[in-house]
Amino acid sequence: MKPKETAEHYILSSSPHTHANASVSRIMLDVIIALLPTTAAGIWFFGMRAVFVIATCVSAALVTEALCRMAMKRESTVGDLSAVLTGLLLALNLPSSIPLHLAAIGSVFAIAVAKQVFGGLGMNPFNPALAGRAFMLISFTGPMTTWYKPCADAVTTPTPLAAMKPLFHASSVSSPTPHAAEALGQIPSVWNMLIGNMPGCIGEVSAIALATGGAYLLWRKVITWHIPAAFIATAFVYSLIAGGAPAYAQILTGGIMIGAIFMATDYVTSPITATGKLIFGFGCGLLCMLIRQFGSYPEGCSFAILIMNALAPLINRWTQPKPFGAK
Amino acid sequence: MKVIKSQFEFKGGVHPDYNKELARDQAIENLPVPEELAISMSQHLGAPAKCIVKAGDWVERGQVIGEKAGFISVLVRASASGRVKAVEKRLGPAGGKADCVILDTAAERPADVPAPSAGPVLAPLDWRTASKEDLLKRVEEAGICGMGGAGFPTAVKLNPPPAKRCEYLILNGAECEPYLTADYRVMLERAPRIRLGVEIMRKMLGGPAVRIAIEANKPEAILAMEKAFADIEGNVQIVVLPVLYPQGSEKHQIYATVKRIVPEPPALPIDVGCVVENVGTAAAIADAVELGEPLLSRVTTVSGDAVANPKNIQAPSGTKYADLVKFCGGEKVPPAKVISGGTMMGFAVSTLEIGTTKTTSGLLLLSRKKVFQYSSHPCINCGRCLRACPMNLNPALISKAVDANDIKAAEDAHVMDCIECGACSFGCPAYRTITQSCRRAKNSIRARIAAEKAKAAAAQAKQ
Amino acid sequence: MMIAISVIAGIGLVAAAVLAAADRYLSVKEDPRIGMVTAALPGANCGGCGFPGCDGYARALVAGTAPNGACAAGGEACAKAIAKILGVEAAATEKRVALVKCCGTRSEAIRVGDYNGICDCNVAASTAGGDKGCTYGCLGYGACANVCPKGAISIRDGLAKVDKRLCIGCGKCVAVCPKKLIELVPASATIHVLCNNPDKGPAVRKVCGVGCMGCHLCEKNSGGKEAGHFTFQGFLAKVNYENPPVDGQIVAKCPAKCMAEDPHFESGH
Amino acid sequence: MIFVGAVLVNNFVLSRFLGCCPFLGVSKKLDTALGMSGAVVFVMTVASAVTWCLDHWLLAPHGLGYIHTLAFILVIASLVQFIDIAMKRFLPPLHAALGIFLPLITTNCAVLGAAEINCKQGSGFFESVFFSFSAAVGFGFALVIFSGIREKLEHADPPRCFRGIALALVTGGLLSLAFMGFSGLVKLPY
Repeated sequence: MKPKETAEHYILSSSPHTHANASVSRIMLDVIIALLPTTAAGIWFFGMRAVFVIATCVSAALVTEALCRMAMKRESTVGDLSAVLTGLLLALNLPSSIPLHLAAIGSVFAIAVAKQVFGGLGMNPFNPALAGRAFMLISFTGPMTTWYKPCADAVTTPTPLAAMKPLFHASSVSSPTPHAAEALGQIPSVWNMLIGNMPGCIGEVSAIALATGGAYLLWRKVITWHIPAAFIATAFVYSLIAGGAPAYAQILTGGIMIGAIFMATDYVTSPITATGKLIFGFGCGLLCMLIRQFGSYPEGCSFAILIMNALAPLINRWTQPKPFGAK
Repeated sequence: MKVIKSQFEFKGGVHPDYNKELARDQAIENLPVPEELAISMSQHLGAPAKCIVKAGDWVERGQVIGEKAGFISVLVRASASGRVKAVEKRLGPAGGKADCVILDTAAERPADVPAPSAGPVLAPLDWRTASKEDLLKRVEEAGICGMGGAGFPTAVKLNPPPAKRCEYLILNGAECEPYLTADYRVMLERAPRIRLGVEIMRKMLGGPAVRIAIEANKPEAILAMEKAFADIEGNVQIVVLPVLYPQGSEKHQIYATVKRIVPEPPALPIDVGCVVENVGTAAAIADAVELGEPLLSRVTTVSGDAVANPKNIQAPSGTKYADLVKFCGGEKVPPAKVISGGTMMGFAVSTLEIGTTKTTSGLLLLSRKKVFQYSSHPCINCGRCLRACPMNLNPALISKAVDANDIKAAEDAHVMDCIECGACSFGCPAYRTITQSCRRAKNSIRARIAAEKAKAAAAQAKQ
Repeated sequence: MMIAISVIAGIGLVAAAVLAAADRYLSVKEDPRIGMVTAALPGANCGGCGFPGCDGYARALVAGTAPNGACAAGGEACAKAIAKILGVEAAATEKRVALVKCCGTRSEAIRVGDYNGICDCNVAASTAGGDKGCTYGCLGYGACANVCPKGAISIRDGLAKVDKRLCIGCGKCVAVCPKKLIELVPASATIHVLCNNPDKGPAVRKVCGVGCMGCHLCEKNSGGKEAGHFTFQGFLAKVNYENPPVDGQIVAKCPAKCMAEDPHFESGH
Repeated sequence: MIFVGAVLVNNFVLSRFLGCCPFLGVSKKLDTALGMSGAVVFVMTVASAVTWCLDHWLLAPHGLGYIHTLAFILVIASLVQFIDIAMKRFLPPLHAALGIFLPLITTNCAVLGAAEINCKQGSGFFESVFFSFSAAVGFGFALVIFSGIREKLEHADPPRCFRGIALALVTGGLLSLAFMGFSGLVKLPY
């Protein structure tokens, strides 16, 4: 008794009926492309260990993502590349000496606890890769702070940051005490800091590679300048005022570059408004330097960003744009 | 008369694919009156006209078949002679139902009805000697409403309250919607009519300065208007706007031309001394006054990659979409989506049996490969919608609030300021239905306000 | 030891005396119903209602700014007690339940478009009138189910169905439906016309296999016009719920198959 | 220094895990969280002043230190009730803003915790009051941040088993993880 339907239906949807053809996976792909120089630099300086760490993190992230979605009986989101990106970012924030099973645990924590528990991409209040890293730093402090010298296997060394920390409290840099002079001697040359020939996490050493990636993201309009600029500028001005190691060394060592360009700009966990982004970047820079100067950890970048992640909803709320024409 | 470049770019906006080349160079063609017309009583913004004919009646071309039903309303005339087949409620493109007169134009003229004399429907007026009231009355009885898309009754707009003075008459020739070229063709082919319309409107508004706003991607239209307005007196300028969607939005055009900002609703452009009229409306006013020809037909662009020969067609109101498509040589490929209007703000329709109205600026037939699918993926907070929003809202927040059924949060985020231009959804990488969410929030807020009003009125009646 | 006990007791006494005095001399008179409602609430101060504690919720209830029934801990009994205090259910009338007047399931009623957008009837209806061929019929996007405070409505096979036992007749679904096809009917009525399309028979048939054609057979079979069990709007039969039909025979005899005996869907609660 | 230490480093909720009940209970909306924070700051400051006096003038001189927990509970509970009544009478607007949160604080362990810590440290009157005030501000700070996140999570779509309080606990854990970064920022005896 059913009436006959016409074979072809038109699609009914609300306007607009045209699209810029942007997509989430394309954005993620862009960030991964932007990370390629950094990854390459990391592999160049830390060798096959870096390759293993990256491979472990990425594959663990992918498997966890797939399993979580299956357990939740939801559509698989492996294709949107966000899990690959989380795995990659986590790997780049680990020392090359990290035991692989710890890297995998960090990756699983990042995806399962910091992301999928909240419902997946777009819902997580904290940057998954950073949450994974902070979790590892607190749980496995030893392996997380063992650094290998670049281009040399299994020679442990302190990072420039650890060396620079006491400088904050040295009386004067121009006429250094013997202790401070020794610390100053451990700061790599500017050239080595730029290309990344210094101890540190796989992805945080090469400032040139990171800046190249940042330029690509800006060109592709994936990120805006607000967060990286505010972050780096705040950290720079802070170290100028606080003294200690040269300000450029504070910027070029440790996680500030990768943090400002790749971690703090994570869409989901940073404010959406331009003003909010500036405040966010400022907060990140300030907290990062405070922890570097006074905290018990040598590096504060991850924690600074995580804390600002927590504040992002409030910043968003208090920086709502004013409508065109509103008083 | 000067041609100047707009110095004031509004914040936000997007650059969709314009696809205007499909129909840009097609001269306006007249469509022979089709055999059946479906003339809606709701062709404009405001209360639908009250239908005053019934099935079986014979109506003449130009005869009033729908009376004005309120202050914000417009009368409807028959766009051709014929016999009324039926008066029934039909769906319009926007989804609402309205009375529709189904006219059989092929019916034979009854023996007892003499053919009308071959004169104009209304007596021509000399606009130079006619009073302002006469001119307003003419605009009203010619059934003219804004032809840009919203369809606001023109007679109401041209008659601002005495306390408010009109300083600028802005002629909207931006046509920022993709695909559409109707206004462009009118500017090229009917520039003298537009000029006449402008002069009439100027008289009605007490001689304001005139700004003609055209987007920079229509150099020929700018030339044509420059030529037509070459010897006009007074403060008249052509303002060349940067190519940016939604440049045709009233508020943004006012900002781009005279740098005035219309406050939040319920403020209107007249509150900042501006009146914005579409170029097509200006031509229609010239026809109504000088020729005595009411608004019975309009230029509609039929375009899209599924149409055999895209065209700009002068078609009587009530022409069914199917007849327009037939006139363009039919479908090239089966369309996946049919849109009444442009791709940014038009309405998708489910059938070609709908009749055109005074506001149908375009009919687009898109093949599957031009159509994208919305999804319900979560927002990743990328902020593209925020940067694209010309009203400087936070569409991401509104859309998330509506998803969570939190209309109050959407209202706090100023959703009522949304102009539904679609810029937010256009760039959303998660393909979210942001514009639709805004619409949903606006509709529920309006419904709530109406319910509260009704409640208050009932309470008052009780007392 | 004795000192300790006496000190604690002393502190307790002093505190009690101060509080008693404060209560006596400083307390403010307020709506006595607040106290009654607070007493009716479980006092768990769980915050589940969205208010800071039971007292806050009670105040909001008395002020009329909060909906009754938001207390999950107290449940229905609590809601009833509060309603009694607030005098909401003063007028005792026959229980009315919502009825969705459409039976055009996906297999019976045609679709005219592929809707792609927000899953909500009001939004779908404003997109070219919705994707259902019958412009009077249930779109099945669940606007009613979403507003139902008791979860009594579910969408089955593209149609909204009401669980008669859960429905409290609040009428929220009636207000929200864009097609205005939900009606509150007496819970005791058993025979219903499940169609909302007043168009002529052939027009209805074009879009739906189970639409009312206005053939008046139901009226004839239930004792004719004089019996007054049905009224007609256009070509649509409507049950006169002041005087509902009782004979189940007429349902089977409806040629359009748009009638049903007790169509309320029963969920397996 | 006390202030920074109590607000960031040894945050009552996030590193001492005191006052978790209102932290989870009243953090659904930012407005209520702000109200609660205000109330806690007020009560904790006043309560620490009263308990300090009690401890120093009544309990300690009589060698009754071992019953101070009991005494504090009693005093704090009655104090809060008294403030509630008095405020309703004399400061109705403030009561409208804070009053509804006051009963919730009656048995808040954070208030008692602050008094206990002061007692154990043997710090002076002003130091005690200021420490309590800072600790309360830290509590409010955490509460406000947390409510901001939870408002955002209202729009999230977590798996069924994690909805509501479970997700709030996970979020609280992650927030606490982030606050670990402050450790060592200020070297305090507390």
